[in-house]
Amino acid sequence: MKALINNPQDVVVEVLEGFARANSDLVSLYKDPNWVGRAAPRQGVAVVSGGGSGHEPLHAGFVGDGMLDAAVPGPMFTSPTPDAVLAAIEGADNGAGVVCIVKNYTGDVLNFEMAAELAEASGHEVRSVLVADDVAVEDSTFTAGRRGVAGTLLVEKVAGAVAASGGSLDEVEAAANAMAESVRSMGLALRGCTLPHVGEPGFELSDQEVELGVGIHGEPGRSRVDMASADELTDQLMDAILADKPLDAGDAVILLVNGMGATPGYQLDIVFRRVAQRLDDAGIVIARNLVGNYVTSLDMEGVSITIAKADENVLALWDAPVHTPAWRKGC
Amino acid sequence: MKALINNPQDVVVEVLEGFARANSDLVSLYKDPNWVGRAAPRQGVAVVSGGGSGHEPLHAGFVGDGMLDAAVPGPMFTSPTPDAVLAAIEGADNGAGVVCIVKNYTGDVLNFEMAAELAEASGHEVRSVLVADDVAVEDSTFTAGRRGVAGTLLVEKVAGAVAASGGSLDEVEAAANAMAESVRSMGLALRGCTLPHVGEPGFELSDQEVELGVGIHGEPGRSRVDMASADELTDQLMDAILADKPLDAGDAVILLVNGMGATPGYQLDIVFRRVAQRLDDAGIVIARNLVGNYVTSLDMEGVSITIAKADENVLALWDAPVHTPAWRKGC
Amino acid sequence: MALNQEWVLRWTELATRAAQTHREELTALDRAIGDADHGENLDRGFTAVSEALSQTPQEDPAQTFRTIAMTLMSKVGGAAGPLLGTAYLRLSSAAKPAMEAGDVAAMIEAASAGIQARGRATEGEKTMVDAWAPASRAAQEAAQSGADCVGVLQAAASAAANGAQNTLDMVATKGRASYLGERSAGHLDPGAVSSSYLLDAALKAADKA
Amino acid sequence: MALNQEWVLRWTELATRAAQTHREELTALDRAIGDADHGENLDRGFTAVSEALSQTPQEDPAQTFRTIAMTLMSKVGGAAGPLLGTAYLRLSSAAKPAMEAGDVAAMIEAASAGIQARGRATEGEKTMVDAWAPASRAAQEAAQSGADCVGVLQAAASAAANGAQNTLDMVATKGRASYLGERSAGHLDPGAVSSSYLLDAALKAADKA
Ligand SMILES: Nc1ncnc2c1ncn2[C@@H]1O[C@H](COP(=O)(O)OP(=O)(O)O)[C@@H](O)[C@H]1O
Ligand SMILES: Nc1ncnc2c1ncn2[C@@H]1O[C@H](COP(=O)(O)OP(=O)(O)O)[C@@H](O)[C@H]1O
Ligand SMILES: [Mg+2]
Ligand SMILES: [Mg+2]
Ligand SMILES: [Mg+2]
Ligand SMILES: [Mg+2]
Repeated sequence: MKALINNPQDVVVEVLEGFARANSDLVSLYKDPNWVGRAAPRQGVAVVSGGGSGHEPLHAGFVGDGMLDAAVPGPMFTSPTPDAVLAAIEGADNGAGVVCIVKNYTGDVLNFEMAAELAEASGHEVRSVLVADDVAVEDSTFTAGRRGVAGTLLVEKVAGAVAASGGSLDEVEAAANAMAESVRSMGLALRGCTLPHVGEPGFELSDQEVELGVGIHGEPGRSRVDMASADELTDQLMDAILADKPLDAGDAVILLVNGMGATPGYQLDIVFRRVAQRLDDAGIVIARNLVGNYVTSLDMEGVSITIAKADENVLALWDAPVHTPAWRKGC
Repeated sequence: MKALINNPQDVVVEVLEGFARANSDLVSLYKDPNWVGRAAPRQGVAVVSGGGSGHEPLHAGFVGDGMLDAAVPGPMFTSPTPDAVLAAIEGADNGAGVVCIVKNYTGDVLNFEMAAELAEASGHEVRSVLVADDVAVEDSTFTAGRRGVAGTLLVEKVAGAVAASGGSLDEVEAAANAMAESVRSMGLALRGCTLPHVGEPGFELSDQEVELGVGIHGEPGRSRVDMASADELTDQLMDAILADKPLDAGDAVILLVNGMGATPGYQLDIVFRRVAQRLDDAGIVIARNLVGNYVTSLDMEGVSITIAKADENVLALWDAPVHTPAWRKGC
Repeated sequence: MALNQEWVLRWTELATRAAQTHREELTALDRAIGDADHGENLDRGFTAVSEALSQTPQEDPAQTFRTIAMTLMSKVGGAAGPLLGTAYLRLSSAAKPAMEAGDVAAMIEAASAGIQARGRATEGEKTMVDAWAPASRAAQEAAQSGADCVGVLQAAASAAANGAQNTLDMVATKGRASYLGERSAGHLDPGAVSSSYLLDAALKAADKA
Repeated sequence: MALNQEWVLRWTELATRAAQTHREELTALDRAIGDADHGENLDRGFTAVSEALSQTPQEDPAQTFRTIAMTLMSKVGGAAGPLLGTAYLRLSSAAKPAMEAGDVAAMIEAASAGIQARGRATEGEKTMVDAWAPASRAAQEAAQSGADCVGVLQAAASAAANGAQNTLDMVATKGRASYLGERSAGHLDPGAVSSSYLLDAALKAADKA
């Protein structure tokens, strides 16, 4: 593995130090346990998220006005422990309660749940919203359920927007839940990712292979398919997403074309072009879109597509100002 | 070469189509010859830039309020021809004149110069500003001079800010020239980049090698050095930059830690951390910074560091609102 | 003979030693159907528990179990951290300064129920519940049929070991292994195996008492 | 005998053919010290020139050279496009419907000066200037010593060919090759070589006239 790192064991802390320094106008880093809060605290319902590290800029990159009040970065690809989540909840809560946005992995779910119980025991009101948008995984009683992937960004955005507008705990929770219900994602990898302390990629792909339905932790995907053109690969993702959540002509959507960490922007534009063609053909309206490396898997090369149906209310939440290290608009 | 592309010959046009579609609120794409203008034209001095494609989001990603009025993307790594530059100049000029920002490569210089002459012949007032910030190349009478690399972003920002504030042609040109004078950059690659229509990387590096002082076209660099820790590699870049343009304790700088296209954000944060340590040690103040993949070389893995001394005036230009596909703040 | 604080400390010591001894084995089990960290997680957790206990003198079993719970939760991470943390929190609530056979059975029952509530898993889903649930039932039966503390723990430990073995052919429907579907069959569940070692440590600690 | 529009068209035809014939050779030269596209650039440019000339009938030499200039500028790209485009723009300005020996020498001089002005290169920097500048001098001398048009072109073409050969040992200080420093020595400059082919085409076109 070739990467701009120092001691592999120090990656998480050094990334946080660099990140916090570069964005000291927006965020403050707390250590032992690690969490990231806003440089300037605010009133109202707090939105907290977190999970294993390695998905940068998610989550800490979205701490700031209009989005998260705190993020809890765990070890690489490993859920943060309840004490860290608890510290973030306690730090972010200013009396109006906290909504935790949790990606659906057993470790994340359990650690956030424990933290919530501990927080409640000391007087914090905590709600949890699960994100499980990955259509690559069967949603059935035979699994721990779908994984939470890039759709998390959309859930964090709407929750943060409602909180920023002075929404109540119920309202923030409801908006986040509604987005979590409607959003769907699927991704693929051209190259697997390498955990710094492991040094070998989670899976190896030949030049002729693509991992379809890949997870954001270098988990193998739904199937291994032949390398094909950007348009053909994009079609495979779109087919799966649209089959899972049929959309009607005239529906408006928010679209995220997301790189997996080492995907050059020019390739994302090519994928976006094809997604737009597909949605145009189906009469589906791209009301808003975002193209970039937002929810990543270290140095994975690949792309995921996230689509959420959006009415006027949701679009207004999407358009609300946001000022965070990784995403800024309207201010 | 494994990439999300279709026919290699179509990459430039498909990237532009996807990009323009995703950012149709901000930019308009013109074809034959290709150039990108603002969706909503404006009054005042126009700022135009361009060069070979493959450096996305540079330049088209910076078309919008507070920055460029037009960008001219040539073929991959190949200067656009004068007719394309001329079309952009004619499209962007609204009577107040045009400042062209040109990276110092013979092809870019000559083609922009011809375009400027043609434009002047038909009544446009055109000024050209050369960017030559790459300290890896000797600046002497024995070469075509230093290359223009990531410092271009800073020149485009200040030029755009002066133009947006109603500055005259002289003022825009002067601000751009002042930044071009002061900015310095140097980069390195862990992995070379691959032109889609070539299919093989411009140079091959073993796991133990780093190309130091690399250009943004996959040109080999100043020297090939041993792979080392992020801190050590960062030090090599910092040493070269600070040797070329000594800074004094107390000086304020704008700092760009730039990924080469396929560099995961987490690694840029680690590099930023070390740059900050070095500048702290020297008593140099990081007044503003930017960390991300901004001036890229297709799928190159690596990083460049750009530093420009900045007084209050320059910081005010840096802080001025910008609203472009790849960079937005203050609005 | 009732069990007391001494037993709790000895149990913890033996559990720490077991986590160390079986570290590679548990990680290997997790490599097959998980993410290859269960042995490391447990070892890290119990090493931290030992330190915590040696640093702050513990008043009674309730406080001790609570300290263990908090330490495991903050050091183990992943799925196992909150699950075992919950189990120890429940042990803490159910513990008394002097614990009779019935108390011990009630404690195991509380721990098992805590794990099931936390993980929303039931028996047969190839998780640590498949060790704890039979252990809890066996402990209850033993206590009801008049066994002493050691007898209750004996019943629990051997039921847990059996339960862990029974996970071999199960198809996982909870936790990380569930993503493998049918391919998870043919492997022991690491959490069930480690749980049986925990209960075995409880027995050995009482045996010596 | 004066040269006229017919000569211009024949020159262009022969130049197009030369670009095609020497395509691989020029690209190979550019591979050694540049970016391996000079042959392709020229061939693409002159193919487009042929098309442009065949689509719109050209009135006179001045218009023809101007069309060639605009086409080369928009199709060749890189460094060579603007340089040759400028050369042809200067040819256009200097051209007359009927060109005597002195006119031809003046045209070559104008083209050479245009290239030097555009590229800010002087002789000895291992560029196409090293073909054009000696060609221009030789053409002037020939004209002054009373040579006819063919004689002037003869002098220019052979001086250009010599000049191109002389780039072999030069160290480049302009253009892409300058980044190589000393390593650029030992290779011919592709632009100087292609320029000598261009002037050779001018001669052959006049020879046939
Ligand atoms: N929902 C659940 N309920 C009960 N036990 C579970 C559940 N999910 C996972 N486990 C247990 O956790 C064990 C894995 O622990 P560990 O490897 O430490 O955590 P992780 O899976 O997060 O890496 C599994 O072997 C299983 O026994
Ligand atoms: N500044 C200059 N002045 C004159 N000729 C130049 C200059 N720079 C480059 N050239 C010529 O251009 C040739 C390269 O042309 P070409 O390969 O088509 O363009 P590029 O270098 O942009 O790929 C060189 O061989 C040299 O003769
Ligand atoms: Mg595990
Ligand atoms: Mg784990
Ligand atoms: Mg070339
Ligand atoms: Mg070229």
